[in-house]
Amino acid sequence: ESHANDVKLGVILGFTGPIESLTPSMAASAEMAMKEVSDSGKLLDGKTVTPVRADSTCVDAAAATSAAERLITSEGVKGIMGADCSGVTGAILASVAMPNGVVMISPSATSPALSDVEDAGMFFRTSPSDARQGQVLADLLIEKGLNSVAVTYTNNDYGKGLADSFSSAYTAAGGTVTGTAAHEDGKADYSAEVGALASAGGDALVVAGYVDQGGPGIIRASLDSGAFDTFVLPDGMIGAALEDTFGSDIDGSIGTVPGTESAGASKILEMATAAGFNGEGPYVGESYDAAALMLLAMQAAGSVESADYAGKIMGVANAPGEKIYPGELAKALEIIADGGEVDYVGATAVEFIGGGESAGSYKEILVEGGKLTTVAYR
Amino acid sequence: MDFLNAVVALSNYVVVPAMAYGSQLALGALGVTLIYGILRFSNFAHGDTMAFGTMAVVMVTWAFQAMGVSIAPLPTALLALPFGIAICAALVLGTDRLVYRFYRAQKAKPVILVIVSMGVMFVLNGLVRFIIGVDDQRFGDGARLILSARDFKKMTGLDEGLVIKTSQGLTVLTAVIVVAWLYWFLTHTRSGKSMRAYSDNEDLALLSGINPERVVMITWIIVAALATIAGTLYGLDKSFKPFTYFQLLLPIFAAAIVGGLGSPLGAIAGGFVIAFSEVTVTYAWKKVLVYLLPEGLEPTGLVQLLSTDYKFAVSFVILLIVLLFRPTGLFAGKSV
Amino acid sequence: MSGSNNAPFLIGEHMTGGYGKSGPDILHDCTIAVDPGEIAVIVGPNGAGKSTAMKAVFGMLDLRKGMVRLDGEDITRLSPQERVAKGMGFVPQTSNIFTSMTVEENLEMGAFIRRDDFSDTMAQVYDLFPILKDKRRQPAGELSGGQRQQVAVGRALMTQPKVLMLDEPTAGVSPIVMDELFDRIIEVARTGLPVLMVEQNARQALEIADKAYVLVQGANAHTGTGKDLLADENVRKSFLGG
Amino acid sequence: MSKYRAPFLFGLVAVAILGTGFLQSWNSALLIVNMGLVSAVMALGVNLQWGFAGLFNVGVVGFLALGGLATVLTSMPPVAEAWSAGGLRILAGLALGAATLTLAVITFKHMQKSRTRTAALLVILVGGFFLFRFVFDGGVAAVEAVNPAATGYLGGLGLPVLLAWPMGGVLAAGAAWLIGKTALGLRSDYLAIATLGIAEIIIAVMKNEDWLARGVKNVIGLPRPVPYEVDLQSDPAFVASAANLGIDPVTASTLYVKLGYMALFTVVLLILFWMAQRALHSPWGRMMRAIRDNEVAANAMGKDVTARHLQVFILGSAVCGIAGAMMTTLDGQLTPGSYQPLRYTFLIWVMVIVGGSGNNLGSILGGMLIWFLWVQVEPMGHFLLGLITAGMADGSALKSHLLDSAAHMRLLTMGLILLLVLRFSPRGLIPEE
Amino acid sequence: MIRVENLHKHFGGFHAVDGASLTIEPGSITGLIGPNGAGKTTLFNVIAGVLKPTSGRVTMGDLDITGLPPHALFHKGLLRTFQIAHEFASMSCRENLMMVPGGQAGEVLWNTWFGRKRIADEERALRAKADEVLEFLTISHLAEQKAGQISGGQKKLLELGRTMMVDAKIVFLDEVGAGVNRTLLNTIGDAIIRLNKERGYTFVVIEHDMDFIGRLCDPVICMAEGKVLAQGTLDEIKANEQVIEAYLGTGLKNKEMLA
Ligand SMILES: Nc1ncnc2c1ncn2[C@@H]1O[C@H](COP(=O)(O)OP(=O)(O)OP(=O)(O)O)[C@@H](O)[C@H]1O
Ligand SMILES: Nc1ncnc2c1ncn2[C@@H]1O[C@H](COP(=O)(O)OP(=O)(O)OP(=O)(O)O)[C@@H](O)[C@H]1O
Ligand SMILES: CC(C)C[C@H](N)C(=O)O
Ligand SMILES: [Mg+2]
Ligand SMILES: [Mg+2]
Repeated sequence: ESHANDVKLGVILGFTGPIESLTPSMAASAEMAMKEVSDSGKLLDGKTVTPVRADSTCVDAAAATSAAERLITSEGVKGIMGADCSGVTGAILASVAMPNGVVMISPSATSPALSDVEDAGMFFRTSPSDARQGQVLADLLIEKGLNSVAVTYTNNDYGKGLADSFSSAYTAAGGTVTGTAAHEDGKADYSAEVGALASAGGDALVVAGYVDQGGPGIIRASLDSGAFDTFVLPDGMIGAALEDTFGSDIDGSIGTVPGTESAGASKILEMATAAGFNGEGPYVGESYDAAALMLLAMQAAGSVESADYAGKIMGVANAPGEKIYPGELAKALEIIADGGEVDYVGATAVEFIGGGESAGSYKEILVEGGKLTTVAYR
Repeated sequence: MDFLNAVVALSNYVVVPAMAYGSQLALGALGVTLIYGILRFSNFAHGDTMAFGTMAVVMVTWAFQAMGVSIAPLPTALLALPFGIAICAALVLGTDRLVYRFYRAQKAKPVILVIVSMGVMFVLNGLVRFIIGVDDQRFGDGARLILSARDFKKMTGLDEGLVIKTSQGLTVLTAVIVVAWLYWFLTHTRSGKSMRAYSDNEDLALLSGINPERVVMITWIIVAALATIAGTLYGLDKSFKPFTYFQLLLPIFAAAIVGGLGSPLGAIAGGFVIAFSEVTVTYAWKKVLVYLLPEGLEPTGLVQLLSTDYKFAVSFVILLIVLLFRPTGLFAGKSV
Repeated sequence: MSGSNNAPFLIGEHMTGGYGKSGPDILHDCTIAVDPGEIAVIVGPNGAGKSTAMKAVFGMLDLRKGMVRLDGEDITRLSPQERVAKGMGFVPQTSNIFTSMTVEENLEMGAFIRRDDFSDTMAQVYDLFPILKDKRRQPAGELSGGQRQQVAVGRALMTQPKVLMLDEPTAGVSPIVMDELFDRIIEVARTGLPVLMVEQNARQALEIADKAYVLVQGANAHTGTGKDLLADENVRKSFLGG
Repeated sequence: MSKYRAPFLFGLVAVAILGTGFLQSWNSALLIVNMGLVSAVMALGVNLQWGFAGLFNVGVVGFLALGGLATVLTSMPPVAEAWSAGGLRILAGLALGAATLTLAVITFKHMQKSRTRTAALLVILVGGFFLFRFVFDGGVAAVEAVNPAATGYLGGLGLPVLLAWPMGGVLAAGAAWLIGKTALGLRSDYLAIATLGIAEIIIAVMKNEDWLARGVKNVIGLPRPVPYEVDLQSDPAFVASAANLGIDPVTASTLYVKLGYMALFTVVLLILFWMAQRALHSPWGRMMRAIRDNEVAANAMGKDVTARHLQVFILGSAVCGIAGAMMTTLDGQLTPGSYQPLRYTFLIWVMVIVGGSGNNLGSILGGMLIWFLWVQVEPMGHFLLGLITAGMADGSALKSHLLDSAAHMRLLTMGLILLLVLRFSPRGLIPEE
Repeated sequence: MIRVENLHKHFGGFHAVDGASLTIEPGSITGLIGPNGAGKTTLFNVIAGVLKPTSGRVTMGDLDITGLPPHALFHKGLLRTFQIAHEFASMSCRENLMMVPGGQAGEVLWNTWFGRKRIADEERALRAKADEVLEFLTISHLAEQKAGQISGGQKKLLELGRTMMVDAKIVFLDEVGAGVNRTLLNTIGDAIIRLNKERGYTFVVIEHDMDFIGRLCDPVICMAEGKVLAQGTLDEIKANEQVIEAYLGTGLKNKEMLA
């Protein structure tokens, strides 16, 4: 039948709910990879790839699993690019993906707990565990001579996990965490948190939150009351929205975001701009990579079935082989078809370690003249 | 000097923000309380009505800004406010026509209306996001600060700064004016009294020659105005984001209830109770104590009664305690 | 009868109807009327349909048959509030006050459609029911049963209606107040205002009635002057308590 | 109301679910049924409180969360290290806290109202608070330091997970008793906001007390009452019988597991329904309705309104607790961050009201139907938008804007459906007789 | 039977009951009259436990019942009706009656699941009893009607009917007559007398209809401004100047206008 030549991939992200403003670009990015492969006509016997979106809501495990269930069992998707938030990702993995033996590559679920979750070899993520980011961030601060900071984190597994790993790495490196306060996303007012943090004091404020959520609220309130004027911004906080909102008010703030020097990063930006969406948002590159990896693995396995290609993902992601950047998927497909090997670098310099997660290189970001500028890589 | 510093620090981190937040809640609670008082149901769509009204204001503001109209140092949004109110009023009146009127005629129980308002909430929710999207929108312009930390320090020579934002000043001022007006309107004007009469006993209001549809219409228009004003001021102070307006619903209801449902004065009192309890109970006293205590005795910890994780919980505990002693709120509200 | 020019001032004619869209008929071809200067009293057993008939005349019930005319004009289709505007005043039997509003506000609401100065009417009401004056700043819901009843009647008087309809105005009021009330009703009626009322205090009521109806099961059972019915042994025994 | 109405409506839901089975997949259909059954249990609980007794409980999510907590506390293996690190200290701390409160209450009751009493209370409470924090905080720090990425909590009792269901009920009932004792004197909307607040407090505790159930770090991989699909797939006997039926082993295993859950849930639902039904159509139910109609009069007629309210509040909450435990078992994980009032409290209320409050069948119908819609409005929204935009020129700004916003059609569609249903049967689909 | 000693009930600064003392003899039918707002209903409410007294004591026999909640008093045999009818609006009239008797086995949850037989028997008896009462009140045809949808007078009858569902010791009737047809009221009066004679119920009756009071009550207590103004037989009371001035009045002034 006509569908025989079509592969469906699920795109499960929180299109509604607390990260609804991040997800459109992430989805667009993943779909861009799929389109690239379809257009190339080189996947297996010229198969086309169709994305099927579903809403993870980011927080509602039940709705997310239902959506995933529908995608797998009724739409017949061959793999899932998603989910986004660690909580729903774990849920979908345990109750849908694993039982049905479908591969899931999350672009953004970064909770350390997912590192050693039982996954029957079906779960991967193109983002590094926050255990790593905490370390990187701590080192960076000590290097910069910021020896005491206050920490606020978004009260979920991501924020808490990151804050924990950062705090222990930072204290171990000789820094002092003056105070820690969680903030709930989407709340109406953060005066209480800022008041407590201001009282704690410190050279800077670490904001382990989301750029489209409570994070800016905290920064705004800190600036307004004069509590802090330097901020430390992990991945969730890096986004164009930050420039729009604060401009040079937060000059001198520093941050980290998964990323590499590689040409990949700028490449995806270009492609995104051409396609008309924001390529700078968090996890946009990771989303592209997640989709691309799945498709390349299919090519390598010569099959679109998860059971067959799951084992190939590590292979295409890591060396040896020819380095593949965004926009070069056609080339990669060809190499694989010809029996060659590829080392997918992609937008985020994917390198899988241990349980199928990204090793993690980070860009060091500095806010200068109201712009987020990359000053180094680590 | 140290004492003054302590006072300033406390004002800056507790009093000023709590005043502003309290007024924001109060303005929202006024709308909720009015609907409860007159139309006798808890309107879950109020948060999204606020979002809708604010959205209208944002768009008109943009138009003004594009045309170069401004009233600096005040934010242009104030100029756009009347238009936003008109658009919002049109929306709520339309909703009433299409949705609520039917249940009024049926004399449906309040809980049905509550659920219906949830339906309206979902629809508005979608509508707002369809039109303006889900992202943060900034639309404030004009002078941002009435008093900046630097100026304050220069003026007083203190180490601690005190910041007062234009939006905060505006909010507090507006809240006071609006509640005074509303109180006067309800207790002293014919329309106001007819609204209270209608809310008390619909049939008898009819027998007194009160036109119920008119009462309902006036109520909705006032509610639209309140919602738009509250939403706009909140948006000016923080930012406009549809999701947050939904989240605002909970503290707004808490404020309305602590104050006593149906009572405008209560709404104000409730707003401040909630805001102050959120901010004070979890406040870390370290900074203040460092100023107050002699050297050597300064605390090492944060001196915090409870961590901010529990700020919302704390405000609810206070709410509970208030209700236990005054079962219908501070200002003796009604219960349906 | 209909259309003739000596037709009564207010008449509910051949009224048939019940509650809701599909409820059973409560009224069966029931007619009640009242003329200027007249007091018309409706009596009958509990559940006979007296209140229903009043409500029907006031438009709070959809009639399935029959019509209501005021001063020759067909008002069957008017809403209650339009009837108020036409000068009809009504005190229902139950929930007849605004409990959360003060006594004075209750009275003001009675004068809602009036645009003139109503302070002297209010003074008259306070004269009639002195207790209300003491309690005028108190929410009416905190009053005693009889006091509430006085507020209810006071509210209707404030309207200065062209026709006054009272559903058991004296239920629960003390003898002294009841006498005052009846006095007042007589006075009012003698100024030319038609008064239509339901009473269970039937003997006193019939004594002052110019016209009286006995309703039984939603239909007119007896009609006559108050004196006639009082004299009717049968009526007395079955409906007036002997 | 015709007596065919209920069967007809249930038929309609059945058709919708069968339709899902045929058009989408049986797995989807069964998943909907399973969560629908759990939702029905929740709705039954709320109906018990609201429909029977007029108690406006908007703290449903708190009781569901407690049920979820019970699942962890019952079924997860205990973390021995954590216990030895500070388990006893935490327990001691909690005991101290409880003792402080008890002492305070006793003092309050047994001393005359006076300055001394106030002073004594203050001393007890403040002193107790600091003592409690000292003992407790130390224990917590020790426990949470134990391998925080994987455990960092005390773990559970390691009992079979099915026991967690009644445990969830008990835990919720206990909380309900405490809450009821303090808050049940409140009227309607005041009770509502009180319960709402208490639910927030319960969730806040679950989110922030990591020693209890890992807080926002979630507990995943909860034991299951049914076999794991992967095990079934590698069980030759199962694969063989699947082959006999002509189904591939993966599908067979997923269906098998879901059917297992369905059977368990159905049994629970039927038992609870039977109990609720019997209770409703009995003098007890009559008494409750009387109380709902007019508390003052019921009280004067010898009914102890407070006690009955407490009773039904506890029962309804327990049912919600059971449902919460069932749901967590089905999810296989506890994620405190996901307990949002919109999703759990208000959606359940929608179920009860749309189904027809005061009617148990209505609650079940509402639970199944609204859950079905909640899941299916998403594709419906896409479909609707597809229709709307079909006529527009490709690439038009409006069209792409609309298509981008497709996800928001979900809430919008849900709202529209809700409004339509309530428009055509304003007292719910199966109104109270 | 009931002794009220120096009872006060204040609302803010207003003394609704202001030091009332009275005794209700067992087996009597005591009438309680007084102008509107005299504090009669408030007194009832305090005795019946709906309101807490500001000060003072209420005893029933040897028992101090001050401040006991209404449901406890019900089980001690003290019943009351409400001046403003308090029906259970969404329940049928029959159910309104059947719910009254206390200690029904069917009110225990356990029995609703595992004691169906007992409940069924009990219900049959209750139903028969309720139908008997409805019959007596001439509202049998309303048995299935929702109590919210009956006429004002019928609601008053239902109020009274509830007190007839159990064996009470003492019944407080707050203006059962207001709004009730006089012919029917006579029948009710007869019933009260019969219950009093045959079953020994004690009654306290608030009523503004002097005929009714006269037919039933001895003694009669007149309250005014929260205090007991006078006590005695109706004739004594009627002759009391103060009572006439405060309560009874001297009849219609406008009689002449009737002509
Ligand atoms: N909740 C309240 N708050 C303030 N005043 C009250 C309240 N309840 C009653 N009162 C006042 O107490 C007085 C006594 O009222 P009560 O109802 O006892 O009178 P009553 O003797 O029963 O009169 P009636 O014959 O009219 O029924 C009244 O003046 C009334 O206004
Ligand atoms: N809201 C209602 N819905 C349905 N039926 C009603 C409603 N109100 C009254 N009825 C029925 O209509 C009939 C007439 O009631 P109505 O109130 O007119 O009686 P009434 O003559 O005023 O009696 P009473 O003297 O007791 O006030 C009664 O049988 C009653 O059951
Ligand atoms: C989309 C993201 C910011 C999600 C986040 N990293 C998480 O694990 O929850
Ligand atoms: Mg009547
Ligand atoms: Mg009274």
